[in-house]
Amino acid sequence: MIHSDTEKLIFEQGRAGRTGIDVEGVCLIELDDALSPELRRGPLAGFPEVSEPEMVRHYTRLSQRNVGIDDTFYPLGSCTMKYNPRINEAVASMKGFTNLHPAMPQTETQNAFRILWELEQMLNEICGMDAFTLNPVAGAHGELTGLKIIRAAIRARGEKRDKVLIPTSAHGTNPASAMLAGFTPVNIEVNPDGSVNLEALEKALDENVAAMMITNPSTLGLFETNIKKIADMLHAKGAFLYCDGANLNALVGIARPGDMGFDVIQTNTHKTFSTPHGGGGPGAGPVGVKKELVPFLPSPRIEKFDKEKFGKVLFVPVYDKQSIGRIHSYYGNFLVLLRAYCYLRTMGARGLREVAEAAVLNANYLRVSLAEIGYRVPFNRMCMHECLLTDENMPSGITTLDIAKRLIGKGYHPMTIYFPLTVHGAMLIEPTETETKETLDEFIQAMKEIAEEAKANPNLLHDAPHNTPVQRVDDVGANRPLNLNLRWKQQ
Amino acid sequence: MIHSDTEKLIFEQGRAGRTGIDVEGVCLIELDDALSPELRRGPLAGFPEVSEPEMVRHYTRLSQRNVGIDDTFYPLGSCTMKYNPRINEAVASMKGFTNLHPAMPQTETQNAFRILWELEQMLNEICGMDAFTLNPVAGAHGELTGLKIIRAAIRARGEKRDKVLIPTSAHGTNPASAMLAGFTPVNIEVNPDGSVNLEALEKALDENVAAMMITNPSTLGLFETNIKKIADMLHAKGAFLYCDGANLNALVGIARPGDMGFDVIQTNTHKTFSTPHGGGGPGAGPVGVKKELVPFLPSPRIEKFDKEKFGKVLFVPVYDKQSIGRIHSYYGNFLVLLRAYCYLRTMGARGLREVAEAAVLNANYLRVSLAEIGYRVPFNRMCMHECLLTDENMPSGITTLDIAKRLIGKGYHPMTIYFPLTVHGAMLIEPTETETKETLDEFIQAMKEIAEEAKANPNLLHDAPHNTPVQRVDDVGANRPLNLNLRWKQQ
Amino acid sequence: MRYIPVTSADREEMLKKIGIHFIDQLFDMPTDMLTHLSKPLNLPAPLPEMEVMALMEKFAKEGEIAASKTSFLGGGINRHYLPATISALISRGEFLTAYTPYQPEASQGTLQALYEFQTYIALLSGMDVANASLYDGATATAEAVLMAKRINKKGKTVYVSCALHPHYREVLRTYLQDVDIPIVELAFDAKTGKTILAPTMMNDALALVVGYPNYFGIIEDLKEAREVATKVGALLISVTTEALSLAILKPPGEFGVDIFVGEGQSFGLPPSFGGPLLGLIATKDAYVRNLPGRLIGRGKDKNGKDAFVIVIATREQHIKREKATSNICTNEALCATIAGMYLTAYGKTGLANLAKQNAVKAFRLREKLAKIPGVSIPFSGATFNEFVIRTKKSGAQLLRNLLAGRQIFGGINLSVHYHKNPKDILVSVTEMNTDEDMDKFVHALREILK
Amino acid sequence: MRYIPVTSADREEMLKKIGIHFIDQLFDMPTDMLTHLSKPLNLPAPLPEMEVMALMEKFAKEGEIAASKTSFLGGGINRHYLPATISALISRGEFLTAYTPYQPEASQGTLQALYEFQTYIALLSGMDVANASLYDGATATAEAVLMAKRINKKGKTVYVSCALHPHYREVLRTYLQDVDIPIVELAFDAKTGKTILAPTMMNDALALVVGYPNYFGIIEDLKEAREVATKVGALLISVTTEALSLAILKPPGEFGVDIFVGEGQSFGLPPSFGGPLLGLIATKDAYVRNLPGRLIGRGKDKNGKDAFVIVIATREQHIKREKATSNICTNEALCATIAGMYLTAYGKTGLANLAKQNAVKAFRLREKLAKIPGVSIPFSGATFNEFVIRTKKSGAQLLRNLLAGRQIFGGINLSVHYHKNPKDILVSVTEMNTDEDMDKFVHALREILK
Ligand SMILES: Cc1ncc(COP(=O)(O)O)c(C=O)c1O
Ligand SMILES: Cc1ncc(COP(=O)(O)O)c(C=O)c1O
Repeated sequence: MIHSDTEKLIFEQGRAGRTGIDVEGVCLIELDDALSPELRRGPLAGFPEVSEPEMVRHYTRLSQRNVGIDDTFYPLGSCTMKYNPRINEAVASMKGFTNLHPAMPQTETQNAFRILWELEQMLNEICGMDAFTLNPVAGAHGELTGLKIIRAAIRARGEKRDKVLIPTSAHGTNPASAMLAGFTPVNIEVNPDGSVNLEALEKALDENVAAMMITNPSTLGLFETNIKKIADMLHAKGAFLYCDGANLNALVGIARPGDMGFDVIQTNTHKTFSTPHGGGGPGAGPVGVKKELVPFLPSPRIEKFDKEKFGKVLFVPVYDKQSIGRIHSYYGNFLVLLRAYCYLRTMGARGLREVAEAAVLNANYLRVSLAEIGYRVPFNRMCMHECLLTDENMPSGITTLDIAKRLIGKGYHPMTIYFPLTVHGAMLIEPTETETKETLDEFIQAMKEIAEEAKANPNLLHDAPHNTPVQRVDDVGANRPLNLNLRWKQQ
Repeated sequence: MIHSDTEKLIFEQGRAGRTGIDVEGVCLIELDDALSPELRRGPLAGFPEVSEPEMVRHYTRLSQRNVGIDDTFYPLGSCTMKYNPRINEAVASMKGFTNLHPAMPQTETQNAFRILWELEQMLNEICGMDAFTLNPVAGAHGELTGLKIIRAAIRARGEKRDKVLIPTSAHGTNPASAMLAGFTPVNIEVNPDGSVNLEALEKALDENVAAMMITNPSTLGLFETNIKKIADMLHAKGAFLYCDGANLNALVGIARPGDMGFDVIQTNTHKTFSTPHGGGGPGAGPVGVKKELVPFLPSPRIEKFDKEKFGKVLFVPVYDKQSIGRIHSYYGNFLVLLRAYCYLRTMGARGLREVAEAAVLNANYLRVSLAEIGYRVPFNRMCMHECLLTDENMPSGITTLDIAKRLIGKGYHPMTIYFPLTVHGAMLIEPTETETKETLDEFIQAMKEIAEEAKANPNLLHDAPHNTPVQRVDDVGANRPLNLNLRWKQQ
Repeated sequence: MRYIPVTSADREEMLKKIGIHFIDQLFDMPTDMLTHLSKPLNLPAPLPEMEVMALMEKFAKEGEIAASKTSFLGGGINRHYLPATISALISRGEFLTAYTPYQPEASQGTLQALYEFQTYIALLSGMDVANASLYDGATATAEAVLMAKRINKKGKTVYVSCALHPHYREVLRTYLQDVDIPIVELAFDAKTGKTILAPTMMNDALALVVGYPNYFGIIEDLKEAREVATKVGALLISVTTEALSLAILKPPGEFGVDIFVGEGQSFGLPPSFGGPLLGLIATKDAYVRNLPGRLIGRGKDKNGKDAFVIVIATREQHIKREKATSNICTNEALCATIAGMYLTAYGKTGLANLAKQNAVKAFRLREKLAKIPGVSIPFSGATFNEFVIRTKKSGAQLLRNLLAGRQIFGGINLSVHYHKNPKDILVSVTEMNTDEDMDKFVHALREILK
Repeated sequence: MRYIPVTSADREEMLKKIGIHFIDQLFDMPTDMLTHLSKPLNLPAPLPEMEVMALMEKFAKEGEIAASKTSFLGGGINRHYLPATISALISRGEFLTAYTPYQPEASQGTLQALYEFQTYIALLSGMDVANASLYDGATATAEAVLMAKRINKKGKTVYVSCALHPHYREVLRTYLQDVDIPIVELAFDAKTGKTILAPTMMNDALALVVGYPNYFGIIEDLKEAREVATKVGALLISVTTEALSLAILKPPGEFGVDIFVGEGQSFGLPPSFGGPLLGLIATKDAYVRNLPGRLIGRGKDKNGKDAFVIVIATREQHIKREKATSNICTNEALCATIAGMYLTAYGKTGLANLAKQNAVKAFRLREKLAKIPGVSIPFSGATFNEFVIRTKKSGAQLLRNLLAGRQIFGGINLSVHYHKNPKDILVSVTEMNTDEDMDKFVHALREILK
């Protein structure tokens, strides 16, 4: 509903003397004994003093200034904004999971280990890999982990390769992760359709190459047709092939990266496996590897010890000597992994296949329909789970940004814009499998209206959105050094 | 956020073949054995076929077309729209309560009975009564129960009184309940300030009067100063004094209806005791009585049997021979009562007193402030938990309805309007204790703007609200017999 | 206090504005009534949230243990699975913390949800129109009889099946006690478990009330009931305590029932120790103005856009006062919204399949139990998901045995309300009962009766 | 499938529009890769929701039992009460199902919540500016060292307190393994439990990393650390694993710490078997462009109205790629939002009181335990809500005894990471521990050590 159009910062609300959740004070003399005054700080200056009703209203109103998948179509490319099942949320809030402390003796938390172990087996099967670590907590974290594993394997071989090849169309996390892992990222030119340019690869490929990172389907939403050839080329040189599995939704139940020659893959549970995106996280980025790389997986890993030997099945976290070591405080984002587990138990093999089929069907339906109404679809072939448009056919002055902002005004969350960087004015649209044809048709209609408005009334687009809590935000201004305001400060 | 401006009926959504929550089909031959085809219906014609994402989006969007206390000030008079604590919701969703079946043997549900019993004791203390039944599920249900109790008591005396006196300012449920209980309601004129006209009462009071129902504080938000005198007058004639306790929020911890001479009271948990209003229910309407009336309370009641006699404390539902009988399928709205119980355990005596103090403080602050900016406050005395305005000072043509609708446009839920019926153009404003002074000040400011708009731009009010999912609704039109549309029908 | 934002500074400023000095001056009432200073309330000391939570978790333990046992309890409170979507959606503050949608522009969400609920109930019951909820099935039955009285001015006595839920009959008795509508209870047939309809005895009938299915789980013959009611000039009221049965049985409307009432708890409400529940009522178009309670209509806003709004409020107490069709005001709106969500979540095929599964499971268990020596099925009438078994032991004893050693709630002891049938137990089977549950029950019963 | 709305009719219509006949034609890839037909995945059969729920409830039982035991476990995962408001608010779909707020006009809720979070962390840590979250305390520590390297081009080696959380040191080792930043661990003083700072040995220092409090619960001397760091030209990084301590201890910023990092799990996240957690990082204004991760700024919309928006994204991978300050993209935004809610729910006095209560409770238990024959407090340094006890038994044995007979999780066995201290146990006391819990612990320990 309609609210006064700004919601004050919580620091500008409340009044001295108001209290939220009640905590009894302590005896000051005892406190001085417990913790000497010279170690203690003064009052929490700047902290708000609000009652519980104020707190609830504040966050309710903030939420109302947001959109999510729950309330609208959110075709953010490369992000797989699929429906987040509520049973997974219910399970992830069960006290028997949330209250597990990682320092409890292993005998007390066998079921938690079992769930992790079973999830690993399922991911192995889905991706065609030999083992998974569940510890990385995001896709990029998984990339780093995967590259560290490759580095360890190369080190174990006694080699010293320090280049990682990355197509220019790759997601920014790829080169950033390569740097973080101590590699030198080398850009590999792509063909206009985003596929790896084999000649460029040929040229760059030498004994110093540790690995190549490939997103498949690519960030342009197209399958990398030459993937096996690329794998062979790399393997022939003793390099590894890394799969950025952010786009796995196009493949689940249909094809397996492991079968294509990939040696390492990171998956994004918050994309493929329906865990919520939470306004930017938490996620999870399990990493799968082929046999050769298993010893280097991060610690701890969960192993299953069999009945025969131990009288009963036992799940135990183990620490391998060759492991790259720990990459997270504990076992990764357990509650996120728990949701992914529920999802896979719900879907089964057939359900996953339906996911990929419907995701790709929806994307191609949009591709053809949007091309029909005049948007430029640069590649005239089947796309995978997402389709790419550009603003090239738009009247001059109308940009991808205008289209995105106008979509907001029409009640949608826009697609991903200006990514991949290799395509000028890119609009990457990923509908996912959980949207109805009716929704797609309405969206096509909205895009059609926008195309018409672009001609008839371009300012409507430049000014968009109009009916949001705030209108077009001036991010250039916000970034000017003198304007930079990263926190509230007490006056 | 902003959405396409209508949300289709669920019956207009979906498509044949979509499924929601999955249930396996059955073997038809076995089904025929289990239930003969001639007893069975055909398919559920008209039922929607939607997937889970569609269902979630539909109800999310519907919710976004509503306002509640959580998102805005909701000063609906006579309704005590106070903050609904979330801990109470958490408790009311504990499986150990929600999964209790009322047919479980009593030994298995002792804690549920204990909670009900303890709640009864607390209500006795708060209201100054001797016993309570928790079985009524709403205020009006409580009224009916209270009147039935009075009837039973009168019957037990061997008398046959059939009149119930009701001030004209009473809530509509009072005369309706009196009718339902088999009484003849008799209107008693009130003074302009809503207080009972003692002469009118004197005149109406005879041996045929079973009871008088009084709302105290009255529906005009004023304390019935003569209450003890009225009680004496009634008692002298052998009649009972019934308290409509809907306005108890003004009194908790400050004064007790039982001490004022009331023989029966119904309370509204969804008002005074913070249980949520749920878009119109469920509530609970516990009824308290003085000793003389205890035997007539509805069945079952929860009794505590003591350790001494039974080895351990035992709570048992009992059925009194003189009881008016059952008024609800089981024990009333248990989960609502549970919330009220948590609230009382949270507040304690001092907290309740603060409730009344703050509720009355807020109401008087609004009364004085709104009078200052030109609204007519018909009674120049302290009000209780709510204050009453009228539209008399408004420019001609501007009505209470216009003001209410304009408030909606300004992001508020309006006050109660045109109630009580005895005051022309009434606006009954109940801020409750859980609102901040800042909110009240903003509301006063909004009312001030409205008063100015009423002069400068009356159409702004007539047309209001402007920014809601639907604008001024034509309820006259909707009620025309030919338009009457009470359900969706398949075309 | 965390729920009350008034600080002492606020208080000072506000008192000043009001023109007084002390809080007590606010209370414009005889001072002898201001008992808070002399006699502060004697209540348990306030607890911080953490302690309330701990206390309530402790209290809830008992119920968790009880609820973890194998259960065949039904009898008007039905055990069904609650889809996880519902609690996520219904807890949204915009639904939870709103009140009666008197202001349609600010309440389209509640209004549309209730309009959809009315539609669902009309579709399920086969009636023309349903209201937006009553308190529960029992009070809905009483309201239906009062409604029948408004319609059928000639009729006098209400004839109520003795096989109707005993609590419903008790509530009906309470409601009718002082309003001059005599109740006559109709016996049931000891062989079939169906109500005995004897039109010759019923010529002063105002209305005829039968369960569908009745308390024994038996599917009453509404065709016959309709014929008899018509013959004696009575309105026919059917009462459904297990709303899921509507998804599989011929709808009451198909038989020409005049008023359908029921308990909607099966649609998304947990057993909740018996409340909140959800009273259903539906009727023919002709009787719509006699309906008690709230009705939501689909109309237009000033721009001609579809809008939902409360209609024919001229039946309601806040307009018609003593002439209203009922005194109901606060009803079970949130429960009705939940029911709408539940029915949407299951949808056309899901709900039908669920009902079928219930019927088949109950049938299987009934067959298995019937084979146990010492167990018989006393009534031959068809059933949905509840049925009566008769054993050689007293019902009370048998249930104690099942619970004590085997952690099974075997059903409801019918002898509490039907003294002549001391060995009868009402067994309910839903989708919540696994095959193992049923085998356990069969096994236990076989042992106990050995 | 209930999550996939595509019906066969939908499929036909869409295939037609696309201009193909079969679903498989969609998959524009070498057919030998389409393994779904030849080798369908071997996964457990799909379960209906009701069965998933039943399965997970069964799995959760074990954890419920464990969690119902008396616990003194801490060590970086802290047990605190979660206000009931939080789960109600954070589960709102608008927060839960949104993603990175790249489109500010559609994301003001997430953006403002994160801006408030940044402010809270800045206020608590006493630093100028905080980011919008990192993965966890351990990776935040590693990111801080990498950040220090960007700032302090001259320094070479990072000196890390051996009393820093062992897992954090392990993660740091993993992160730094291939990036040419040697790690030297600094020993701790066996008497005080504080890190031994020997500036003479540290002249190649890039940064100095100490816990505050450290893993033994000891409050390190940040004043001294600052002096030493300044002397050797190193940046000072302080690491707080129990964020609640910030509400009572002098803030790191007051000591001139350059980079504050920490674990924010205490602010509204349950232990969750160790994740999701909440990495905190804050620094001085001068270093803001070296921060890893997301930053939300307060700017204006085109009408000059306040608006929140992601700023200095030029540090981030999606703009700067290999030159980014970090590879982080998806972070812990929802956890940061929760932390904001938690800090708001407690507020200025509530949070301070909570921290005080923790300190006092821990102090009381420490005093009581110290009196038990056979128990000593090995470190003299001041503590907040965690402390080490040393007994005459091996830590492992003692913890086993406490758990087996008495259902107590007595703490963390330090010998796993500190082999030289095989009899040390790390005990954590929070508001969740009642006086009875503590008495039970004291009593049990007395008995075991008898
Ligand atoms: C193609 C691709 N790779 C990697 C990532 C990084 O994943 P995360 O955000 O989970 O770190 C993303 C995220 O959007 C992505 O789209
Ligand atoms: C004064 C008064 N009395 C009685 C009632 C009826 O209570 P309920 O709606 O709970 O039936 C109300 C409800 O608004 C009321 O305001």
